[in-house]
Amino acid sequence: MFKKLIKESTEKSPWLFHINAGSCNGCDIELVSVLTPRFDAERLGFKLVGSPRHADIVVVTGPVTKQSLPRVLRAISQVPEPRCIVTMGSCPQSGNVFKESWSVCGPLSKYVHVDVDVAGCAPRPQAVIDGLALATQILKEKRGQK
Amino acid sequence: MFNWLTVLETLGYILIFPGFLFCFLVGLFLSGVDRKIVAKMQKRVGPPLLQPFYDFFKLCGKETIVPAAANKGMFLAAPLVGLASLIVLQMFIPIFNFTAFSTMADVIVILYLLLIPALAMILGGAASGSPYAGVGLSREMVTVIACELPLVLVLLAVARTVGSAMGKGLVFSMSEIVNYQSANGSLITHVSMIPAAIAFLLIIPGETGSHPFDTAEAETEICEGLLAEYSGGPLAVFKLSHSVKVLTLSSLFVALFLGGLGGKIAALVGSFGLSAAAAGMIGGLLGAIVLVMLCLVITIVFISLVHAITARLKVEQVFKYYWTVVTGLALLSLVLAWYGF
Amino acid sequence: MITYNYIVAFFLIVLGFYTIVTKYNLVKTVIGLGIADYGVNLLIITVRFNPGGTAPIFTAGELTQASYFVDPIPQALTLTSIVIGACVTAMSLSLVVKLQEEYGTIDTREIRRLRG
Amino acid sequence: MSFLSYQHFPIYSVMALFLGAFLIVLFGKSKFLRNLIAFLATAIALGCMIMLIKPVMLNREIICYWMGNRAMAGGYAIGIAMEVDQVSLFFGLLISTAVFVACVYSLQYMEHDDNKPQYYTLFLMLAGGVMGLVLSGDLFNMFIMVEILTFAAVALTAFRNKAFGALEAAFKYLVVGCMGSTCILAGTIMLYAQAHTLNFAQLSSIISGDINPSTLVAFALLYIGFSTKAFIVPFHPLAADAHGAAPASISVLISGVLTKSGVYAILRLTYFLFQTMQLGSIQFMLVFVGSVSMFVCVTMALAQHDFKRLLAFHSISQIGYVLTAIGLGTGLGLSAGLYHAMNHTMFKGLLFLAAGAVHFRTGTTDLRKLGGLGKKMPWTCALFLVGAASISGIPPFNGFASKWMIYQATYQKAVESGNIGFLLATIVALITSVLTLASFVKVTQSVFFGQIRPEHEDVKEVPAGMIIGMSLFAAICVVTGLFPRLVTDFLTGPAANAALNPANYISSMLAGAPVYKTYEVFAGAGVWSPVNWLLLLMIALLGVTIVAVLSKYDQVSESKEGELVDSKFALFFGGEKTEYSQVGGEDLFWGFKQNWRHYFSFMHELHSGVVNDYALWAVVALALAIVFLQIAL
Repeated sequence: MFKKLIKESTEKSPWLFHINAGSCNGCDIELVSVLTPRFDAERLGFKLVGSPRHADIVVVTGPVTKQSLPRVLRAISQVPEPRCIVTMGSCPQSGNVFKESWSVCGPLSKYVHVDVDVAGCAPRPQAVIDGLALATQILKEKRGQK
Repeated sequence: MFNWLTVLETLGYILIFPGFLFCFLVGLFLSGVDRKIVAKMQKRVGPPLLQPFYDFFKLCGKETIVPAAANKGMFLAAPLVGLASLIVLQMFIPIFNFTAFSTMADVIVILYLLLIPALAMILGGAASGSPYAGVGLSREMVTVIACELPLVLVLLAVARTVGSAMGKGLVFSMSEIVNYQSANGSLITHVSMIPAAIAFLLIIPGETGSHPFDTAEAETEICEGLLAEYSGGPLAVFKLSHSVKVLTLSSLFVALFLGGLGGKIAALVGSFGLSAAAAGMIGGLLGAIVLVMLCLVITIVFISLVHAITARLKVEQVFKYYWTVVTGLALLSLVLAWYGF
Repeated sequence: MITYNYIVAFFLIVLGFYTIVTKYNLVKTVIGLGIADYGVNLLIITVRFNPGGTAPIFTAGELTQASYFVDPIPQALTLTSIVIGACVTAMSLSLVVKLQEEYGTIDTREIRRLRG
Repeated sequence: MSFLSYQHFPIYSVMALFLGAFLIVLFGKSKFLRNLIAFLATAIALGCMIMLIKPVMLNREIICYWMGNRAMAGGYAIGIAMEVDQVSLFFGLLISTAVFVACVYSLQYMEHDDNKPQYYTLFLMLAGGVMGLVLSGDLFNMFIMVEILTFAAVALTAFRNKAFGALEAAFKYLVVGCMGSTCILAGTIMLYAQAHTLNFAQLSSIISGDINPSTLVAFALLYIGFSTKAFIVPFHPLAADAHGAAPASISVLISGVLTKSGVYAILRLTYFLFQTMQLGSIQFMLVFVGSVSMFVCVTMALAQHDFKRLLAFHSISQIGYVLTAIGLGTGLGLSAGLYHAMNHTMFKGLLFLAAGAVHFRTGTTDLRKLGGLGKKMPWTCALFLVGAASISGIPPFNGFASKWMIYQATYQKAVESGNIGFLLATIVALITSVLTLASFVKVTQSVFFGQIRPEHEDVKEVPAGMIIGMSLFAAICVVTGLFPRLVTDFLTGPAANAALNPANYISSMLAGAPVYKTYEVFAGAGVWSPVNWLLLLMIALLGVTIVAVLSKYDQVSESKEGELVDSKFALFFGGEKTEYSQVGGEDLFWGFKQNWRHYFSFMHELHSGVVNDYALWAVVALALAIVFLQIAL
C-alpha cells in the first residue's frame, strides 16, 4: 500500500528545478508564466524549488554553452533519483540560432539522457504544461521500475 | 504497578490521538488548506487539498543523498528528533478538557520545547555542511531570537493574569490555566489579554517560518537555506514538522486564550445526559473537532492571508518588527496584567 | 594624634588607586599598587594601636585585667600583608619585563591586543 | 578524636592540595611521580568532600575545626577556625570535582608544554587556595587564600607566555585583582576595628545587629573585592582576557572554581556576616548587578570571534544568573542559584575542555579559522553539544532545570514584593537564555559543522584521557539534569537552608549547639522532572524512527570511503565546483547585530583593553557601592 501511495503521489507532486544554460531569458520568463494565475501549473502540484536536491524534474533552457556545460551536468547529477530532464525551447535541443557557435556545446542530449523536449522559441505555456505533464508520466514509470 | 491498560492508553495517546496520527493528518491538512486558500486569494485554482500528502509520500519515495561533507548521523537524526519533540509538545498542550499528559507541563517548559524543533533544523542544516545552510541557520536563529522576546512576555502575562485571578500570585501550569478558563470563561475576555492574544497570533507565522518571515528557507535567494542539501525521507520529515508546527502553535493559542470554550463544550455534552465515560469520549471528540476548526481559522487568517498579501522581509526587518511592534503589544499586555486589568 | 594615621592611610590608598587609574606607564601602575598596599598596612597597624601601651609579650601569670598593651593581631596581619605586597611587586615587575620584551613598550595604551 | 574522624576531613582536603603542590616542587622532575602526586592530591580532596556529604548534608551537622586545637578563650575566638556548614560543603564539592576532572584532563592536555612541574604546582596552589577560601571560618584567612589563588591564577594565565595576549591578560588581571585584594584587606581590617575579632561567626554576631556607616564602608570594600574574584560587571573584561589566554584546564578552574569563590564570598557576606538579605536595597543591588552581568556579557559574547573568549563572557553571564537568584533572598531563589552555580561549573568546565581539545589538535581557537571538525573529532563534538545544550537551557540537560527555577523564583519574588524590577530580571534572564543559545549555535556552526579547512584535513580525535575528562563533566550534566530532585534535596536544599539560618552557623561556632529551623524552600513552585518527558520523547522518537526505517529512511546513497567525491555527493554550489566557503565567525547573526549596531559599537569602544580604564571602572564601582550602601541602609 505504501509503495502504491508513493507511486500515485509521484505523479501528483513533481517539483521543478530550473537551470539556465545560457538562455536569452525568453524561456525563463515563459516558465514562470506557467505558474501565474492564468495558467496555474500549481493545480497539478508543480512547484518551483531552489535546490536540485528537492527536485523531480529538471528544466534546462538555453543552448548549453561552454561555460555552463560542467555546471549543468553537476547540478543534474545532484538531483536524486527518480528524476526527469526536460529541455525547454529549441536551444538545448538543436542550438537554435546559436548552433555551431564556438562557445556552444549543445545539444544537451549529447551529454545526458533527455526525457522530454518542449520545442518552440519560446514555447507557449500550454506547450510547457503539456511537456511537464508528459514528464510526470515518465517519472511515474521510472518510479514503477524501481 | 505495571498495568497493560495504562501502557496501551499511553501508546494510544502517542500514536493516535494527540500524537503522531493526529498531528500527521491535521498538520498536513492545515497546510493543504493554506496552499489552497493562498491560491484562491491570488485567483488561481490552486493545488488539490491533499497536495501536502502527495508531496510527503513522493519525498518518501525519493532517493536520499547524503553529501560527502555532511555529518551523516546528525544529518539523518535531526529531522526525526525535531518531529518527535513536536509530537511530544503537542501531547502536552491540553485540548480543552482533554489532557493527555499536560499535568506536568507548564508554559516555560513549553517555551523551551518550542526551541527544540528549530534547533533540530539548525543542527541538521549545519551538519549538511552547505554554506547555504550556514546562511539559513543564521537567519533561522535570528528569527527565533526575534520571536522569543514577545513570546516570553505573552506567556508571563498569561501566567500573571491567571495567577492574580486565582489569587495565587502566578500560575505557570498549563492544565491550571486551561481549567481556570473552562470554569471562568476564556482569557481573551480579559482586557489585558487582548494585546497578548494579538501578539501571539502575530508570532505564529514567525515561529513556523511561513511567508513574510520565511527568510531562513528563502528558495530564491539561498536555495532553500537550511534544507538545501536535504532530499527524500529527511526532507519529507522536515516538511511534515513545518506543518505540525502550525498545528502546535495554533492549539497552544487556543489553549491559552480560548480555553473557555472547554466549559461550553462540557456543558453541551452534559445536556445530552450521557454516562460519564461516554460524555468524556464525546467531549474529547467534540473538543478535537472544535480545535481543528479554530486551527483552520487561525491558519487562514494569520498564515494564508498574511502570506498572500506580503512580500518576504529581510531578516533584520523581521527582527525589528518583532522587537518593536509585537513586543510592544505583548509588553502592553504584561503591564495591564501587572496592574490587574 | 592617631587620627592623622587614619587620614594618611586612606590618603595613601586613594593616591595608589589614583596612580593606577591615571598613569599610563606600567611601572608607575606597579608603584600605585604598592602605595595602596602601604596605605592598607598603615591602616592595619593603626587599628587597635593603644598609645602608651606595652608590647604584648607576657609570661605565664603576668597577664592581668589591668595590663595595657597593643593588640598583637593587627601587627601579625601587617607582616603577612607586607609579604604579600612584596610578592605582588615582584610578580608584576617580572610581568612588566616580559611585556616589554613582547610588545616593545610599557605604555598601557599600546598594550591592548585583547579588547572588545 | 581519631585521625580518620570526619572532623578532620576539611583540613585534609586543603592540606592534600597544598602538600601536593609542595611535593611536586621537590619530585616534579619525574613525569610518573608528578602525575601521581597531582592525581592523588585532587582525588583525596574530592574524596574528603564526598565523605562529608553524609554528616553535613544529611545529618545537618556544622563542623567547627580549630587549628592546633586553640578553641575559644574567654568568649573570643583567637585561634584560626575552619567552619564547614552546608554552603561551604556545597561549594567545596563543586570545586573539588572541577579540580579533579581538570587534573585528569591536564595529564594529557599539557603534553606539548614545558615547565610541567611549575604548572602542577600552581594548579594545586590555585585549587588549594579556593578550597581553603570556602572552608575557612576566618575573614583574614579568607584574604590570604584570596591572595594565594590570585597569584596562582595570574601565573597560570601567563603560563603560555608566548600565546597571544597571555602576558597582557595576566598583567591586567594582576592589577585589578590586587586592587580587589587591597579592598578586601581594608574591609577586613575595618571590621576588625569594630568587632576586635576575625572569626566569621563572632564577627557576624557582633556586627549584624549594629550596622553603622563604618561597617557599611567595610561591606562595600569587601563586596567590591570579592566581585573582582567573581568577575561580575564591571570586572568582566578581565575574565575574558584571562580565560582566553590561559590553558583550557586552567580556564576550567578560573571559570568554574575561581568565580564560584567570589560568589561564595558574596553569599557569606550578605547572608551570614551582615545578615542583610532581607533588606530590599541589598536584594536590589545583587539582582541589578546580576541582571546587568547576564545581559552585557551575553551580548559581548555574541560579538566575539575567539572560542575561549566567548566562553569566558558566557561564564560571567551565567554568574549573573547565580547572583540574581541568590540576591532574591528567598529559599527558592537560593536553591536555584546554588543549583545553577553547580551546573555552571559542570557545563562550563565541559565547554572549556572541548575548546582545549580543539586547540590541542588544531592549535587555534579562532572561530574564523576553524570549521567542519565534527567529522574528525566526533566525541569532542558530541560532548560539546551536550555542554552547549546545557548552557542554553535545552531540556533535559541540567541548565534547564536550574534556569527554570530561577525564572520561577524571580517572577514569584516580583509578584510577592509587587516590585516590577524583579519582573524585568525574569525577562532579562529568559532573553539571555535564547541569546546564549544563539551564540552556541554560532560556535557549533563555526567549529564543528560547515566545511573543513584544508589545513585541518588530517586532524585526529584527542587522546582518551581528555575524552574521559570531558565525559565526566558531561555525565554530571546529564544526571543532574535528569534528576533535579536529587540535587535540590541533598545538595542545594540543605545549603539554602543553611544560608537562610545564619543563627545556626553562629551558634554552632560560639556555643556548639545549633538550633535547627527549616525553611520552606519550595513555596508554590516545584522542580520539573524531565524523566517523564524524556521517556515520552524517547517513545515518540522510537516510533518515528521505526516508521522511518520501515519506509527505508536509512537507505541513503553516499560516497564510498576514500573515493574521490563524485559530483553527486558534492555540496550544491549553484552548479559550481565545491570550494572552501565556511559561513561562520563572529558576524554569523548579522540580522541581530544590524539592529543593535549602536549598542555593539558602543560596547566595543567601552572595552578598550587599556588597563587604566578597567581600574577606573573598579574605582567607580567601589565609589558607587559605598554611596549606595550609605544611602540605602
